[in-house]
Amino acid sequence: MSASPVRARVAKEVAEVIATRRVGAYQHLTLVSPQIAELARPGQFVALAVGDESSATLLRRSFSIHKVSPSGTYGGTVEIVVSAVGPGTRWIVGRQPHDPVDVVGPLGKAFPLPTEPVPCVLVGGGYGSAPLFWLSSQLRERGCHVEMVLGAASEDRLFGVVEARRSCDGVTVTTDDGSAGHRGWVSDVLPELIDRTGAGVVYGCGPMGMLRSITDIAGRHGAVAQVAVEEAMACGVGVCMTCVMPVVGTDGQTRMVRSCVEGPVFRGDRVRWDAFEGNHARVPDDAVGAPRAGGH
Amino acid sequence: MSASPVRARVAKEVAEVIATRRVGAYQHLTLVSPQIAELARPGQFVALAVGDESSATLLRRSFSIHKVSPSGTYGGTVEIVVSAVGPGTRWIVGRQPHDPVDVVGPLGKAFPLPTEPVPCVLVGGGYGSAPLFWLSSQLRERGCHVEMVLGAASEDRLFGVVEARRSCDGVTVTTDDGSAGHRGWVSDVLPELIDRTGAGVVYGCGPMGMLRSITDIAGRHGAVAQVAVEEAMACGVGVCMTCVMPVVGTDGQTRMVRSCVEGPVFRGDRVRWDAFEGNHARVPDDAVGAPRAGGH
Amino acid sequence: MTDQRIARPTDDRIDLSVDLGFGKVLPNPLMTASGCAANGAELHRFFDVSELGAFVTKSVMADPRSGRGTPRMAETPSGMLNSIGLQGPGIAAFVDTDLPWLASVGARVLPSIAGSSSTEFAHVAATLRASRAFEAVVGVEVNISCPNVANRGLVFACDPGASAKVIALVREQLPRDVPIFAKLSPDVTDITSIAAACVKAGADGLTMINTLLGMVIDTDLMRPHLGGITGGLSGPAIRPVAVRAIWQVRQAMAEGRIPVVPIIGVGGVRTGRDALELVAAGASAVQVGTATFNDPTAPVRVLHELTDLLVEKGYRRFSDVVGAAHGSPLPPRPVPVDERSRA
Amino acid sequence: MTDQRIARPTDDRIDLSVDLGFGKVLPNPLMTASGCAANGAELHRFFDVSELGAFVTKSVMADPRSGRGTPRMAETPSGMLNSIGLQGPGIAAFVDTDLPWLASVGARVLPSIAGSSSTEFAHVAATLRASRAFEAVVGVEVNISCPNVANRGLVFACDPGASAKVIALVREQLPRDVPIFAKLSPDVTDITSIAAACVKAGADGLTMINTLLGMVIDTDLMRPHLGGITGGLSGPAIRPVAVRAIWQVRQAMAEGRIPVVPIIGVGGVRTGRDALELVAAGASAVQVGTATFNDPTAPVRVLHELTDLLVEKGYRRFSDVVGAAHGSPLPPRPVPVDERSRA
Ligand SMILES: Cc1cc2nc3c(=O)[nH]c(=O)nc-3n(C[C@H](O)[C@H](O)[C@H](O)COP(=O)(O)OP(=O)(O)OC[C@H]3O[C@@H](n4cnc5c(N)ncnc54)[C@H](O)[C@@H]3O)c2cc1C
Ligand SMILES: Cc1cc2nc3c(=O)[nH]c(=O)nc-3n(C[C@H](O)[C@H](O)[C@H](O)COP(=O)(O)OP(=O)(O)OC[C@H]3O[C@@H](n4cnc5c(N)ncnc54)[C@H](O)[C@@H]3O)c2cc1C
Ligand SMILES: Cc1cc2nc3c(=O)[nH]c(=O)nc-3n(C[C@H](O)[C@H](O)[C@H](O)COP(=O)(O)O)c2cc1C
Ligand SMILES: Cc1cc2nc3c(=O)[nH]c(=O)nc-3n(C[C@H](O)[C@H](O)[C@H](O)COP(=O)(O)O)c2cc1C
Ligand code: FES
Ligand code: FES
Repeated sequence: MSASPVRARVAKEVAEVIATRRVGAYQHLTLVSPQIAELARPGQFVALAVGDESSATLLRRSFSIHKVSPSGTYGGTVEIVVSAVGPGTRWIVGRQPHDPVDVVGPLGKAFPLPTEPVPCVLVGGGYGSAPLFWLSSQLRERGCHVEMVLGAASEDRLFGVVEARRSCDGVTVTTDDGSAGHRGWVSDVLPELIDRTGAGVVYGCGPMGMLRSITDIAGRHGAVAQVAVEEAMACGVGVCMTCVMPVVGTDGQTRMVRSCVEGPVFRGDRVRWDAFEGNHARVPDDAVGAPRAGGH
Repeated sequence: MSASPVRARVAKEVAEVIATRRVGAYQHLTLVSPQIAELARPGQFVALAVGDESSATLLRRSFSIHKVSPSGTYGGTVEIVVSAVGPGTRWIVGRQPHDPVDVVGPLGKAFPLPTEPVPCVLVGGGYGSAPLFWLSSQLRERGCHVEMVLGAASEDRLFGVVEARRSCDGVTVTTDDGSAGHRGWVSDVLPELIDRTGAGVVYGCGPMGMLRSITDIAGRHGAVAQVAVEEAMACGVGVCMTCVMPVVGTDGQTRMVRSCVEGPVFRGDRVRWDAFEGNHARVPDDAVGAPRAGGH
Repeated sequence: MTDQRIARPTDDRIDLSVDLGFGKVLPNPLMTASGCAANGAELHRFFDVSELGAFVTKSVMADPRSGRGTPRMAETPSGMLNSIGLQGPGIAAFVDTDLPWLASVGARVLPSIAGSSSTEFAHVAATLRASRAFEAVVGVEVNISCPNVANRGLVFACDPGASAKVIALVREQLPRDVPIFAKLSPDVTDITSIAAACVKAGADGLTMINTLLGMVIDTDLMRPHLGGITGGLSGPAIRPVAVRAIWQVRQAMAEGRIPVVPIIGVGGVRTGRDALELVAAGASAVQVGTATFNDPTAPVRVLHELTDLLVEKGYRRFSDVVGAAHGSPLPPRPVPVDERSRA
Repeated sequence: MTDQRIARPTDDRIDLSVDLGFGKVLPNPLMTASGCAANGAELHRFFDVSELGAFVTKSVMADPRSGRGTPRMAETPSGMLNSIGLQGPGIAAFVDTDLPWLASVGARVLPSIAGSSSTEFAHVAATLRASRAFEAVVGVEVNISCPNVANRGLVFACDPGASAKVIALVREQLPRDVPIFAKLSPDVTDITSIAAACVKAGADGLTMINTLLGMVIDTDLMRPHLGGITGGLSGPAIRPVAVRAIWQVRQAMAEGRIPVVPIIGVGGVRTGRDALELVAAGASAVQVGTATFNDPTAPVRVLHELTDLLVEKGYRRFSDVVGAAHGSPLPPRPVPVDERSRA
């Protein structure tokens, strides 16, 4: 948490919803948010306030940026894909065109792009694919061969299959129930894909269990995993210390780092997956400042 | 608070807003609320919930019933007139046609109607006139001569001048700033009006200060005052004891009575106006169960 | 003594019955909260009050009381402040009118009693016992969160000694088979020590929590908003404090620091899910207070929501859920892992 | 010593300056709340942190600390629960990196220090004093709402003796002209006795309140939601408790039971009106905590809203408003009576 005075620029703006449409199990919203659209890069996220001043729901909700259009008819727009799972996301999917939404962003670190044109595999679980199409375009601009794997529990929870075909060199779909593509998990198809494409980097976004297995597989098949995590966040801007995860630093030491400012993208092999259990993460005993027996 | 098993029927229903329009400084809403429309009488009120389940605003807001139409095209409707003064009323005036609103009513005691056709004066301060037009019709049906006084700070805060002309035998308007009618207060014109019409009853609805002076004037001019009060209410249905006022009972004893179930209409001369100061009301020393020195 | 009011559970998907001790079995765990439901007639217009496990009445004292001046309430974020000052008809009128009415509609009653001295508590309890409708009483809640005149107005529940004295005196006045519940205040440094003192003095159960002491300033008038200056904070805002208090006391029972007695949970319950939080923390029954002001049907609605939720989770007996978050008993079947959960 | 950081008030409609004692004058009463603003750099992206009266840093202990496992937070009605566990870099890194950075942008700093023993507090204070950027420090907040390892983990602020010992030791380590503020917990039976103990031990002021102990149960998993089981409740939900605590302590000062020292108010402030409530109850300065998570500009926004509100009410000096709800000084001019108020 030591202060680093130079930080990426960030904006807070009241955005107007200009489009909202159902896509399978999700809602795809387009927000007029020129400053954020100007600054964002793939892998970053936005945090939306829920309700008005008299809302009992104080904390912002975070969403990966699906796409930005820095200059549209209405000014720059930011798009997000939302799965309604609780009161906050239900409120957000209920917004209508012209409704205002208070947005802060772009937040967090973007996916690092390779300096050389190496083959890449992008893996998205459920709405986790949302930021990957934009990433794919940037990778292909740099000459990378890009293949994508989209996985979900069922067909309605896949996002962007058509867009994937447009923006990638190859697309593989998996569903748990076989309602679309291969029946099974992304981890079933990933090893062959890395080997076939000779991928140097595997980018992943989705549930933690999936990111862990992507990391394992990438490591075993000679690729680097870059994963975008999802940890419960109270502020999204680095001031509350709720969103921490045990991550190994360049000095080899494990620290509880803030996934909102030092993530959400981490190198998979830096994350201490051994500390996770269900939705809890322990502080590993060897972490810097970990509680000692008899101490705190 | 002793239990009286027989009580008027009351309903809780999710009403649809079918019309909402600006009237001067107020918003006039029409709600489809068939059960309440069926049961209500003039002087009763409804209590509206504010926001959805995740609203921080837990308590209902109370509004006099302006009008009911027990069977319309949409089913029975209830109309209210709302002055936006704080978060709850701002939310209510922001409702659009087809929005749902959770309503409980009819609540409280109605204006008692005279058994003989005596002349009556109805006095409304600001939106306090809302329930009086309906009352006027019922009084005239019973053969009473009805005159109305409408008073407000300024013209935009008068409600129902046109409707008054239609539903009464005579109308007098006063405004503090002279922007409409007589410059001054309703109390300036009331004495003459009682004397001229020979009114037996003065009905009042408006701010407490006005109700007090109506009571004084009616008493001095030989009329009975029936006033509808406005006390902050947490429940509106008689269970919380927040809405109490010192009122003299038929046994001559003062008690802190619930204005939501034993009011909002009280005989003016029963209210212990001497106990009020600003928005506070003391418990008079002679009230039943009043704190004793050294006691509670 | 067979008591008609001790009804059997009616939902055939799950056994909702709650045993308060001494053969007092309630058909379900839902109750009104004292002071948030008056004495029954008002809510009976919205639902049949005998549907509830028990009806908790407004705390009653020896004599009629006017309560405090107004304003008596202020709305606060997700809650409210009240300073009613225990307005009520006095115990004589209560046993004459309110209790017989509740008995007549078939309600199981948990009268709440209060006093400004321990002898006043004892007098109220004795009058209650002598009442003709006493058979409707399934237990007595002793509201010790009120000021003790003998001790500079310090609330009884803030002092273990004063609390124990009240409980012991009330216990003496009531038949052995009528359980008494000490209602605790959260405004203490260590609620387990107050709980322990009450149980040791004869409380057969505990009700937690009463309101938190709070205050609102009217910034237009620049003075305290309430006539009584301070007031009690209630509503969803305080639910985390209620859950914590219940958890701590239940934990102390598990560790043998307090004898095991049933806990009635209260504080911020608005939905079935909220009620489940209190139950999982250790409450054997749940009261709905402030939420009733938002929705006069809240106590029965919460009952139905809680029932549906438990059935959905696969529970067959309500008693299996009590204290489940302490690790024992474990939930009967694994919870489906959705997209959001990790690993 | 003339300190560049002690800026003059800038709003020419009203004198907002706040005197913390010993010549430490702040240009305005708004501050961040410890642990809700990290150490400055993150919020400096949204506004200039030197605009605030003072910047309160995350409580720092002697050594680096990892804090607790996750989940560390739960949203609650109009509030949240946190169990961070005082994660931080340790005082050496703080004085090396964070404090100099705050000094470099011109912030007036109120570092918050913590310890698991009174000697740890003293060590942290001594290291702070020795730091090269110490001139940026306008006072030190002593977070005694943390567990005392020597006393079975009981929070220092729950015990007058333990609180006094920490304060006395910290006071010794710091120059006389640097005021120290004891940050109190509301989870006590009588906050005035803790306040009195702190002031008598050398506290030059008090910060009230820290979070309330609370808990949330995850009803999907049927276990405590937080990794740390219990957590601290904060946000608008607790504002009435903060107002009450400030009122009580200020009242005790008026009655001579506690020497008069400035109070820094904190708890549930989201708007300028909220801040005014705390000020009218007796706070000389106001911190904005959880509201910052909703709006990263909240501390300055609240400053502007409060300023406008006071100007609108006709005040010329902020200091006239402090404690105004106690009746003295009276508001400078009558408030317009609107339609809603009763004659
Ligand atoms: C960096 C990041 C990117 C995300 N991108 C997307 C996206 O593109 N599309 C999408 O649908 N969702 C995304 N999420 C998850 C989304 O933020 C949560 O589903 C949402 O916050 C849940 O709010 P709720 O009120 O509906 O649910 P509740 O469960 O009621 O929320 C309660 C509290 O827990 C927090 N919370 C609950 N679940 C999560 C979660 N999975 N992650 C973080 N906080 C959580 C909420 O913020 C809130 O504070 C992302 C989360 C993060 C951290
Ligand atoms: C029987 C009755 C009839 C009423 N009829 C009307 C009407 O026809 N039209 C109309 O515009 N208003 C009417 N009012 C007043 C209306 O209820 C309040 O203006 C409204 O509750 C204010 O809510 P708010 O959130 O906007 O304001 P806030 O001031 O923020 O409200 C805060 C709290 O105080 C209570 N409160 C504040 N002012 C009043 C008040 N004057 N009376 C009662 N409670 C108050 C609110 O219910 C809420 O709990 C009536 C009130 C009562 C009791
Ligand atoms: C208006 C009001 C009056 C209350 N009166 C009493 C009372 O007489 N006796 C009592 O033990 N508790 C009383 N309480 C406290 C409630 O019974 C309950 O303990 C508290 O409000 C917390 O629950 P809730 O959040 O569900 O309201 C009262 C609460 C309110 C809001
Ligand atoms: C996430 C979080 C972390 C906190 N960390 C600290 C801390 O390190 N030291 C401290 O004294 N208070 C800490 N607090 C308490 C706040 O400073 C403040 O006293 C409390 O949250 C009430 O204010 P609020 O309602 O404005 O948040 C923390 C609060 C939160 C929400
Ligand atoms: S969410 Fe607050 S520090 Fe990351
Ligand atoms: S408003 Fe609750 S009793 Fe009248």
